[in-house]
Amino acid sequence: MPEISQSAALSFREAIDRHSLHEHFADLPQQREAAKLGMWVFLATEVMFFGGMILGYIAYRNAYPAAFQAGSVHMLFVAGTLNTALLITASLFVALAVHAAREGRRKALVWCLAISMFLGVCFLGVKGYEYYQHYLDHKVPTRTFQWDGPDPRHAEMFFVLYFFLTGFHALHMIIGVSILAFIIYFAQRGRYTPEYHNPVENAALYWHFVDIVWIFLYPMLYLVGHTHV
Amino acid sequence: MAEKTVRISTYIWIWAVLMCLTALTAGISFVNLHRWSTVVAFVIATTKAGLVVTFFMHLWYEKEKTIWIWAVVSALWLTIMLVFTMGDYLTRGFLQVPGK
Amino acid sequence: MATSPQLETVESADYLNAEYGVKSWLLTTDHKRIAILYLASITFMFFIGALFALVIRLELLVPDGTLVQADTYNKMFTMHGLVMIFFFLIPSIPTVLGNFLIPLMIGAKDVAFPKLNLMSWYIFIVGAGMFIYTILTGGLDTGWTFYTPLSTSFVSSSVVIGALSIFVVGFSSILTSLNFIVTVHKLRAPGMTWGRLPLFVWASYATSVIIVLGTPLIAISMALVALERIFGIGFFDPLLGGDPLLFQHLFWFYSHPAVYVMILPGMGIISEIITCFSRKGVFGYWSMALAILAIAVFGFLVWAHHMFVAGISVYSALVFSFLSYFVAVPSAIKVFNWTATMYRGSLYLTTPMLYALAFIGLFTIGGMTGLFLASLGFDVHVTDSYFVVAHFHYIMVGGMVTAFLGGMHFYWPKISGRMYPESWGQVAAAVIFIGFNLTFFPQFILGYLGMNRRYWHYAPQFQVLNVLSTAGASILGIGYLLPLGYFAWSLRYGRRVGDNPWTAAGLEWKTPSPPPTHNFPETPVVTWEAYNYAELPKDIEILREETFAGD
Amino acid sequence: MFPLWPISASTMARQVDGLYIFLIVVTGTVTLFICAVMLIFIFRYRHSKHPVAEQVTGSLPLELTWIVVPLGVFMIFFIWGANIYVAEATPPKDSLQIYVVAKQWMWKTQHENGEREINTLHVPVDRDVRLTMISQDVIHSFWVPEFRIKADVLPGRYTTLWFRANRTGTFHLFCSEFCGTQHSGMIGKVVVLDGAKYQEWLTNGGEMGSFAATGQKLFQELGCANCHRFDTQGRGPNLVGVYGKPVLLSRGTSVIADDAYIRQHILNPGFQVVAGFKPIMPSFQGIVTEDQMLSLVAYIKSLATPQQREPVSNRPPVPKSAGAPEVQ
Repeated sequence: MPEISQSAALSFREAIDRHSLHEHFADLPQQREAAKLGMWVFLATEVMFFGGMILGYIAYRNAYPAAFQAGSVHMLFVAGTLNTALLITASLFVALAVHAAREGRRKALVWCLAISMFLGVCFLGVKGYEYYQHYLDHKVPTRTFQWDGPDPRHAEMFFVLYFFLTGFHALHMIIGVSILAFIIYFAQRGRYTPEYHNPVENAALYWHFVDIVWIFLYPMLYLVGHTHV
Repeated sequence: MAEKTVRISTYIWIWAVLMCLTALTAGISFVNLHRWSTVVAFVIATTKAGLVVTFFMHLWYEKEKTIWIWAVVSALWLTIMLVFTMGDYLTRGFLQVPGK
Repeated sequence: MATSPQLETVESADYLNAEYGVKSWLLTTDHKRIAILYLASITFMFFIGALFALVIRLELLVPDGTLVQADTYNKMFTMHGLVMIFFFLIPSIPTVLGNFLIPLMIGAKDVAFPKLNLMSWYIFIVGAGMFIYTILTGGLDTGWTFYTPLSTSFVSSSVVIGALSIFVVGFSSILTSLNFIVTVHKLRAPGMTWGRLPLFVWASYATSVIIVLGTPLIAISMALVALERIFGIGFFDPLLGGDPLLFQHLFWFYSHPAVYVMILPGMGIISEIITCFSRKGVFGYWSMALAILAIAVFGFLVWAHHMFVAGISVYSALVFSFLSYFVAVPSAIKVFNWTATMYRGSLYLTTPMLYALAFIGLFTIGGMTGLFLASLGFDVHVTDSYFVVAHFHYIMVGGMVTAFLGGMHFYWPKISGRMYPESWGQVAAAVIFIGFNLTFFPQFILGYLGMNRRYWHYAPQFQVLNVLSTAGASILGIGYLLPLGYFAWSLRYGRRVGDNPWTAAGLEWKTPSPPPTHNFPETPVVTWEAYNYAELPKDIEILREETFAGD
Repeated sequence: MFPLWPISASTMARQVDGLYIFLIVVTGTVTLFICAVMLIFIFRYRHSKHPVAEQVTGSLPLELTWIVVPLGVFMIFFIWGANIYVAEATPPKDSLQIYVVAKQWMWKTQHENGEREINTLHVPVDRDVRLTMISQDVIHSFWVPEFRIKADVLPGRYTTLWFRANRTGTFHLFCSEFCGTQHSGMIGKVVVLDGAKYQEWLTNGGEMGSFAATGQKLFQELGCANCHRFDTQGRGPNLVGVYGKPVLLSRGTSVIADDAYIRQHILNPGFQVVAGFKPIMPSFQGIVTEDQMLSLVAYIKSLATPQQREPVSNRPPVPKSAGAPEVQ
């Protein structure tokens, strides 16, 4: 950081403090650390939240492997793979956005966030298309569920888990996209500085977490049916 | 600046590796590895998740021990839940008595 | 308003009169005011739960079920359990005393995220509102455990809203805990190292860890129950391909650690009280602190001991029984260390101390019977009997509620700035102790004899013990009304107190009573160890004054 | 006066009582000790008598003592309890087999000779009795306090309970898992008879033919016999000698053909198809009640030890490489 005069530094600090520092924190680094830790603790909660559903998946797949493989055959493999790529790329741009925020490059920040948000919306679009195809295919586990292979009950269980897991994931995506929209709005107005950009960092952590969930969902749901006999 | 700056090229490299691993796991799913299929898919997914956590989420550059602890704890607790519950499911019927 | 002129000189506004009006309370972000909001809410919920308990005990006065219908009775015990556990016990000490005390104890101006703190309260209110709606629209009759497939496919009551209210209130706990964790990590005053934290802070921290890691599982299981009911999908119903034991695993993965959510903060409070009224440092600070963490960790490894007869594998049962004993060891350490803390102390038998002593006794009985239940062969016989009911009431009511009341008495001068009437306090403590034991001790015998829990009517030979239990419950009920009365009375007529009426150690006593909005006039710097009673005056300030005892 | 100790009427009851007494004595002693110590401290160190506290704030040897000693005692609790539990989980070989079906809010019991009872169970004294239980709706739990045994009765899955009554009389049978409105009304009685009276009771009621015979009749009525023939020509596997043996599945794995497998297969034939057969069997979900299911299981079980019929290979010709698991 270049040397700046004492008085300039002070007024700069005050300006930031007025906007960004809550009065019960001693200084900005303390506030930033607190916000970051809070986010990680929240993500631990989220891990357990998805963990409960993943436990359900493991327990039932262990009990009914054939039905799960047969169910997975009906997944749209291309769409799932495309979505994985979309999310990973979105994660990259969010990481680049944090990078830009740390360096105080407002334009790069806004653009990177906008690209990730766009990729996130694309993801949701593809997901919606998949849901629609499953609906047409009578694979939504309600009364209209149809299954002509053996063991329909447990094949339906696969679809129940599919819709639970991807549904909750999509919900997180929707929240993530909305958060990014807010961040973009504030970033454009120059709210974030190299000293204060906790919301960008935390939104990025959340976004990466949602990405990680998908990284596990993808092989669990899309890839188990290819070698089905 | 408080955070250590990561070079942009690092992010791009990680992204490239993640994309390759995605292609790998998708490709390998067409090969019948029998019971190893699940293991391979799980290892690849964990590697990918690990890369995202360490680089995109900056855990690698994190000096704060607390955050490390929380990252490890969440994985550990998930493991506890899965291992102990599946421990029940997988040992059912060992005695050859229904329901024991 | 002011009755004691000598304290009128303190002019600076405290948190209670910093602002006035309903809005200043409903939009406050002051952790102390939020604690008061919680206090009002959970007290309200407590008395709703107590009302259900009253109906249960009256119904069981006679064997053949004459007071209410079976259906009503089932709803009563279900809602008694749900209200007491999710809307009173789990939030009680963390949200009231925890919210009030943690920032004070560590020398912070507030919790880390004050707005989030207020939001947690609103979420709690939404959850509680949903649950009250459930009560008003006919209630629930699934048992508080929501066991599937009964809850998903058979009962006709409003399970969806009820389950979702638990889901919602779970998020309130999570956010509060997240706040505490970050607060303890990041907002400790200079010099307040981990080794100097009061044990209550350790306990609240461990509790928060449990809540953060466990509550998502109750949330997801409740969400799945609700979705299963709405859409008729068979996630847990075996007729539709599901497995009801999976629900039990998910449910108990949270609900067993939740027991430690209920008891750990109580243990923290007891450590504060015992040291103060023994005028001594706590015996074995580090083993006490580590025992708290050990309970939190091991608490997660024992959940299936609720399922020994439920159809889990024998090997799994052996492992869970074995691990259950490991959670008992740190609990034993705590009991022994509290007792040892009194050794060569200088004991004052004030109301909080009476509650603390009662806590040790009752918690010991509750813990010991827990050892019975962890023993597989024994558990098979008494599981789902009144033995279990008695056991967990000894822990939750005898332990947690006693600790909560002890803590409320101990910190009442700090919270309100006024003293409660000591002699009334002692009478109430005695009434509660007697009433409690009379209510729940006979239930141990009933359980082993073969009386089932959740039975609307029962075999006539159990009647005598049930009558004793109901008699005890009436005494207990009166005992709980007394503090409500005299606390309210003392708000207006209690005598004003200084900063540190108990001459207790700890930062929370180094600020005015009631504390100002930002707790400390200036950030304190801690240079002393926890419980430094050696450096404090030997006797207790308030007890030097003649007027206190007779008040 | 009112009772303080339940009657003990099974071999298991004595063991549980022994453990209970041990637990009471050990924990009672410790509890009383703690209370006594507290009272002594209150008396000796109260402020008026002991105005200045001495700061005794720790003793590692002491603390280690109360970590290690309790743990040792706990391990005794654990091992003792585990012993009883394992004994409860392993029914002796030649137990008398009884089937129990629970439903809201009644118990149906069926004996091998075909006798059926509702909310009552007659058993002989001094004989091992094994219950195979299933629920038709929600989770119930079979509890006879005088026997000190209990097991949940699950829908969709068989659970097992065994006991050996050693005292004649009538004992309460409770449903112990909350099962809905009339949970407390789901009670019955277990009547323990001595050998002669039990025989008498059996012969009085056993006119409807044995339980397995009921199953056999059902086997014909449902058309099972059309495919599951007693030779190798059927479209389904021959069921003679199958029970309790490993069955090779089309997936290459094998399972033991026990009660649970048979039930699962009748309800959900596509789940685990036997190697060499097409998944053509229709599901009997909603057609066969749990009672009937148990009789079918009993029938197939009775085929395990063919008396006069020639034992035929139950497996159709499978490729040699598949390597059918051998009976051990």
